[in-house]
Amino acid sequence: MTLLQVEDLAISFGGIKAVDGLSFSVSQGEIVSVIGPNGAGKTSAFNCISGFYRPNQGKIHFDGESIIRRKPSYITRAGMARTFQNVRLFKDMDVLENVKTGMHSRLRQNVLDIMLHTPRYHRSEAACTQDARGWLDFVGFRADDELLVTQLPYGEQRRVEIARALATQPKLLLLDEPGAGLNHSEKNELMELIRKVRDAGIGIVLIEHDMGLVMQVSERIVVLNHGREIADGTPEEIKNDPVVIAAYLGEEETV
Amino acid sequence: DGGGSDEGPIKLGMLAPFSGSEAAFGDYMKNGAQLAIDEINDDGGVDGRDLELVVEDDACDATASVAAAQKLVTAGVLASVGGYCSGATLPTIPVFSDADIPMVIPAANSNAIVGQGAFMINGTGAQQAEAGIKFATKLGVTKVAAVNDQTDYSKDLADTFIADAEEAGGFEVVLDGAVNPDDKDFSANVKAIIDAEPEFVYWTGYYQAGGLLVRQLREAGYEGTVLVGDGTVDAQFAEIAGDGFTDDVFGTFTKTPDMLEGADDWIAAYKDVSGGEAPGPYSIQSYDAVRVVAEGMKDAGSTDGKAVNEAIAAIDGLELSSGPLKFTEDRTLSGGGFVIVEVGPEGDFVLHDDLQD
Amino acid sequence: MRLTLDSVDLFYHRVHALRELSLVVEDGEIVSLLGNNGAGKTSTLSLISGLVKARSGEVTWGEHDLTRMRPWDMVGAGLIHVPEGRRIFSTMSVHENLLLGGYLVDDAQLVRDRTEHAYELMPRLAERRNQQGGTLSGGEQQMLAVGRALVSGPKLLLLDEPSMGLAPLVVKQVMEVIEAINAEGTTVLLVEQNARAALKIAHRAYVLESGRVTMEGPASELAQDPKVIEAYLGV
Amino acid sequence: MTTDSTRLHAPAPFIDRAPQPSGILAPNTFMKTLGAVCFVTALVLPFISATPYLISILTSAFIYIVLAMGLNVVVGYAGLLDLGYIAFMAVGAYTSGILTTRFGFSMLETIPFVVVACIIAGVIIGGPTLRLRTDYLAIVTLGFGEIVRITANNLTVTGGPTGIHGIPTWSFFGWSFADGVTIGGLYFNSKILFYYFVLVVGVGGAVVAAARLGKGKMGRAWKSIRDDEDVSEAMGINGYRTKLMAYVIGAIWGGFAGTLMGAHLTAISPNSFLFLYSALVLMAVVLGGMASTPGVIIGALFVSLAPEFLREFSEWRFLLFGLLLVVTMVFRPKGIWPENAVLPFLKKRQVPAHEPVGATGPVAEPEEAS
Amino acid sequence: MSQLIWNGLFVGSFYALIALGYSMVYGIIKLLNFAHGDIYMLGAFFSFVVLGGMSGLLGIGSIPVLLLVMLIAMLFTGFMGVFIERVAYRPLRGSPRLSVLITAVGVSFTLEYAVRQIFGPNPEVFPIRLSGTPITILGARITLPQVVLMIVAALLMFGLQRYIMHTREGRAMRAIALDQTASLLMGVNVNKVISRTFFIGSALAGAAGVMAAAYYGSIDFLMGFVIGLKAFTAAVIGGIGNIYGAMLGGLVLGLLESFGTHLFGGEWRDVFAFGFLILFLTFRPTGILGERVTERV
Ligand SMILES: Nc1ncnc2c1ncn2[C@@H]1O[C@H](COP(=O)(O)OP(=O)(O)OP(=O)(O)O)[C@@H](O)[C@H]1O
Ligand SMILES: Nc1ncnc2c1ncn2[C@@H]1O[C@H](COP(=O)(O)OP(=O)(O)OP(=O)(O)O)[C@@H](O)[C@H]1O
Ligand SMILES: CC(C)C[C@H](N)C(=O)O
Ligand SMILES: [Mg+2]
Ligand SMILES: [Mg+2]
Repeated sequence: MTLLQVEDLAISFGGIKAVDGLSFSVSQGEIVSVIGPNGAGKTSAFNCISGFYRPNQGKIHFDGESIIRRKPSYITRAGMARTFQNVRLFKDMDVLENVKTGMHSRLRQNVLDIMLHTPRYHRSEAACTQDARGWLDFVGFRADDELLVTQLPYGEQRRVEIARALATQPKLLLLDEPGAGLNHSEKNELMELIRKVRDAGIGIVLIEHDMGLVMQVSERIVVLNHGREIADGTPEEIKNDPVVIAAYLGEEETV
Repeated sequence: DGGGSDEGPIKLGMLAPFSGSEAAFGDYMKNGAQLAIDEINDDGGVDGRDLELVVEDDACDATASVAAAQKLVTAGVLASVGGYCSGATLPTIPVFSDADIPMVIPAANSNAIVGQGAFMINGTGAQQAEAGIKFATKLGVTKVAAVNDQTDYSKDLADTFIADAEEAGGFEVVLDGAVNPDDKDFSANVKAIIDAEPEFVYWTGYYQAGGLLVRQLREAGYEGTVLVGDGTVDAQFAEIAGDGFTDDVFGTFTKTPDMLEGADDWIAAYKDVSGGEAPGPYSIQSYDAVRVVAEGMKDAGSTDGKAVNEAIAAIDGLELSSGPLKFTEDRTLSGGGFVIVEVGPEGDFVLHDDLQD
Repeated sequence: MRLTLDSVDLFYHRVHALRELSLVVEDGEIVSLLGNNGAGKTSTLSLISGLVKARSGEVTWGEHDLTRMRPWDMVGAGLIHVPEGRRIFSTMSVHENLLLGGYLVDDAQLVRDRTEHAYELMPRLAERRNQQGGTLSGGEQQMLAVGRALVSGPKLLLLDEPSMGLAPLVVKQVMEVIEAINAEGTTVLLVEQNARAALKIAHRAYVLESGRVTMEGPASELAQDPKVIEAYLGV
Repeated sequence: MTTDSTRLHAPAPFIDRAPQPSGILAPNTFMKTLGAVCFVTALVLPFISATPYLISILTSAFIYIVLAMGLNVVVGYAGLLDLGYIAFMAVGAYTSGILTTRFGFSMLETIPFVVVACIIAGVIIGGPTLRLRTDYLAIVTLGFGEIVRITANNLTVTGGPTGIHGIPTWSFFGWSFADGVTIGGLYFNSKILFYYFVLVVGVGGAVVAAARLGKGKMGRAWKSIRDDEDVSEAMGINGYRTKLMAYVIGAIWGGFAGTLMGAHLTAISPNSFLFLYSALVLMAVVLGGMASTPGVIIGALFVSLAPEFLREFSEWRFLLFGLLLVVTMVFRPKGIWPENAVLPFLKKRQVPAHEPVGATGPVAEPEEAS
Repeated sequence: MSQLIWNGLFVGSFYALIALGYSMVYGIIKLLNFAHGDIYMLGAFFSFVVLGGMSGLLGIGSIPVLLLVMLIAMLFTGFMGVFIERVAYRPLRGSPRLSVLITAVGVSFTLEYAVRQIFGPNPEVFPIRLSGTPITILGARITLPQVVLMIVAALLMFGLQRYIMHTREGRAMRAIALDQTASLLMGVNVNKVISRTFFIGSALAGAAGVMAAAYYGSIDFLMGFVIGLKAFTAAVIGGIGNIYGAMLGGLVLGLLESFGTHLFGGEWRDVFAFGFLILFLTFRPTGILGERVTERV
């Protein structure tokens, strides 16, 4: 069934139309990639969908509910999680706490529980730690989870960011260039990870410039240019679409 | 634990501001008190025991003053001769009274202190306001502006002045103004004053702002009389206001030796103690406070707090700068002793009118 | 001028990030640095440009002792580091960002020419000339970071993952730009995850693992090495 | 929210982790023990030396700890720069001061009013302004602090510039501290009783509660906002509500400290709530170490006791205080005891060096969200 | 009415002058330099000492002497600013911002009480007084010194704005404000540029101190505290870090105070001014000219 339905989305900054009439949809258990040249409006579209930008026009339905003009925190609670193009972790927290933050809205503890350390508090903290570790293991994080995130190399930071997004227990996951800064074998692991999440019944939208990854993992690909959709289809169709090749892929770079 | 011993010197405690915005007054008070102590000790002390001054900084701040008062109690003082800022002095009253330590307050004079068991040898706001009203009535002015600096002492004085003026009649209070004492530019206040068209302005704040205010008033064309309260009666006032800006400026003040015969000797003695600095506001009152306490202890024949308190309350006729001492029921001065002073040729305030007629 | 790192050790508190690392970049070369996450590639570049200090070992560039030289003097001498994560001046315009690249260039005309040159190489930047750097898209920012470095007129260019976030077409363009400036005489030390692209233009390459050099050689040879293929290139 | 779609559920961890260290030298146990030792020392102190001076400055210092712990929630945890924090103390002090001296309430009875007044004050100032960022927030809070002080200075209920005096000490159901008490032949006067009261209820309660707030769900939410507000939103955290929460909790702590201060000093006046004091409390937090409980306690003790200990130097003391402050900050830029400080002699977890294996684990069986 | 406006503008230009330096320093290292007001105080006291030493020169006319003294005082406070940055702030680079702020409070205490130890707590009377005969323009009494002071403030503002926005060094300053490491990589000598900024900002404060001393005639060790707070407020209303904003903020604050006193009386003045500010900032959260920083995610 359809999880995300975007219709005629548009946003502009000053004179620039960053997104200009974009429509697409994502179903449960589906991996949809969004590709396009730099500045095509991919991240801006993500920002509109996840509530960080206020679109000028368009409809966004998530899981049957219109989420346009909702705050990001609401949208996250409704079941949409995202990562950021430039890794943005909480720098003063250790790895474990970063992931736990993702579980915020699912934890049942109120201020009194916390101040009085009620059994409910202990229970929920223990479960929270357990789950956070589960996510870290799941994404392939193998360093010490009590390190501050700033002490991690870039690739590990990316993993933590994904774990943190997963910890919000999303129905739909938006990944903004998760493969950037990873080498070939790391990308393979990433691919495996994405598939596993998908297999759990989660919808995934993926922005990515690495065509190897995109072509192998996506069920469907949406291609943007100048904020508009120029193609939508299976990897096979996209690979051979002359418009896409001209605007984005370049002649011999098809993998 | 607390409590003085019967041996060794008799310790007198003094709280005064040495830091913060009122820091200037601490030294004036300390030196005044020290002078009295030196004189008394030279005369053989009190019942053969020397007096010793213990000074603590209260920074004009309630928290600091309570701590400082407790420190004095711990140090075993047998009387307190300090208290400059009413706000900082008020919370120290229970501290001293719990320890049965008599308090003679040389400066702080807000009405809130009245009736709490401490002796006040500075005239109270009510007494000073009365002098101001008398003077204004005498000049025959009809429109008066009262301006305060929003501190407890100043506002208290201005409010009393305004309230009492209503009954005393004679003139109308056309403005109840307030300035921010930390400012340097009072043009907005000056404009408000001039707009109200008074013939007489009563400034109840301190000299630092007072000097600037009076100058700016004059520069803006105000030509009427200015009367200032005792917080502004200080030689520095004329300096800050500048030459030619202090004509027709008067002050309400308790009589001090420098206005009386023989002032020079006292000032010289003071300078010996202070290392050359001239006495300032409340030097003489602090000097007197020590003398009052010493007198009380002599009369009581002991240093026991209760006895000394009673003895001080019973003092009659000890010659202070403000005149012969006699306390009221409330332990305030029976004769406020306020007179009108004016800026003399040297820039310091000299007697103008003792309001005796 | 030849850049040499001789047996350097770098620590972040207790993390031993570089271990007796030695490498050489000859004048006029493009040398590529490959390695996993955390291998120490960024650390190597930061060490060269003086952002972090080695505990032991020597870093020299021609007659310059880089361990003792201050960062601005290095820039003055033509050593430019394009850092990981772009580090665009976010509220300054694209144009001002480029001008800052020419901070130490006293000849205003030269700065103007080089800026124009950067615009020619990356026309997208010209379109965005007055936009705040921080609002550019990821790829646009990457171009700006490279463009900014070019304005300073580098003799030795340290590039940390310049292709990150770039569209395939643009990656190609950037690699061409690198080759072009190399042809004009700039030495390049290139850290890349896109090993395929990097090995294509590099003369020589080093592979770093856990802070150590584990392989080195001409780029074309490494590109044939089965281990490199498996880890960094894919089949 | 519709519920017919799958939510992801957490997989179980499958990697063995190095065990947390145990024993007295384990960081957590050690800190708790240290705290308990300090507390007990403070408890028995009056049996060793009970000069009025010592009792008085320690009581003030403890009240400062309560204040600083409250501000720490706002500044340390949530990262909101508050330059008018002392206003909340004023609200508390005046509320209980007015109710006790004019309406004959006992201190205990004023507490609910103080809490309500502080919540209202927190919401009034926080409500419209919390979307401002750092320095704009700073100026607004500074302004708020001044507004409260000036208003107190100008109203008659608050006693104008003279303020309120004669505030009674604490009493419980007819029995007052002022009566003193004799236990086992030892007489405890009202000041000593008040010292214990502040120590146990004030410091004990306020420190433990505030420290715990820093650790659970709220603490993480605050710290995430401090680090990166946008991303924090993306974690489902409502930034505005969370910040307001910090404000209100800070306000309550401040108000409680104000009530204690009123009873301790017996008199309050607007002069006790100058901007300078907001700066001093902030100093306590930053100097000690933002978001670090032991740090904030040390900072509060430093700020309240240093001027007292420097009394010996009389007129030089503020000069020395200033210099000491600069020197301390220069040598301990993150505070005397920073948030993530690790004492060198404590046991550390032995983490085996890892090779990035990189295989991803199995995801939990998908469950239907309920 | 016109008198009210004039008074407000004049007081405001003093605030503005100090706010300029405040804003510059903030602009580069994001430090609310609480000691900035004390630098102003130092300027006043330093010129007081110099004038005491040069009393013989007073014969040559007070305006030229004053200008000379002002220049010397600007050099002095400029170097003081550099010195303070060097010993107290530089070691804290890269530490939490609030740490530096608290250090600044420490510096402020130190300066205030050092001056108190040297000169005593009483105000000193400044040997030169600027007082001109007022002329009335549009119903407002205006004096020549007032006009001169305002022109000086305006010129400084335009000069600074040009310097910061349109020169290489100015650009470097703004770059440092955004990212010190990246600035280093551009070849900016971060230390030097920061020192220079402190020099300029402190020299400005020193100049303001001398002007205030000569205009009002009395100086004291705490004179910088309140004006420092006012300048901070002005800088923020204007949009902190923005030079025109600082100027505008100063003027607006001056006007607010002038009208506040007129409408509600001196005791409610600051309540009015701050109340207005709070209201204003809730509608324009980045001040009058502060740019809206759109942080991308
Ligand atoms: N806040 C903003 N203000 C001004 N312009 C913006 C803003 N956000 C995005 N833009 C512009 O909108 C366009 C689309 O940007 P966006 O980040 O969506 O691109 P993208 O497709 O994600 O590109 P990339 O692959 O390089 O990340 C860009 O040209 C960018 O400069
Ligand atoms: N500031 C720091 N504090 C502590 N450890 C650090 C710090 N920066 C890097 N490290 C550690 O140093 C090692 C090398 O990191 P470096 O960033 O150089 O790796 P890299 O090869 O650039 O990786 P990536 O491809 O992910 O960018 C890593 O183990 C990392 O955890
Ligand atoms: C004039 C002064 C003696 C008044 C004193 N500051 C007080 O508060 O009472
Ligand atoms: Mg993008
Ligand atoms: Mg790296």
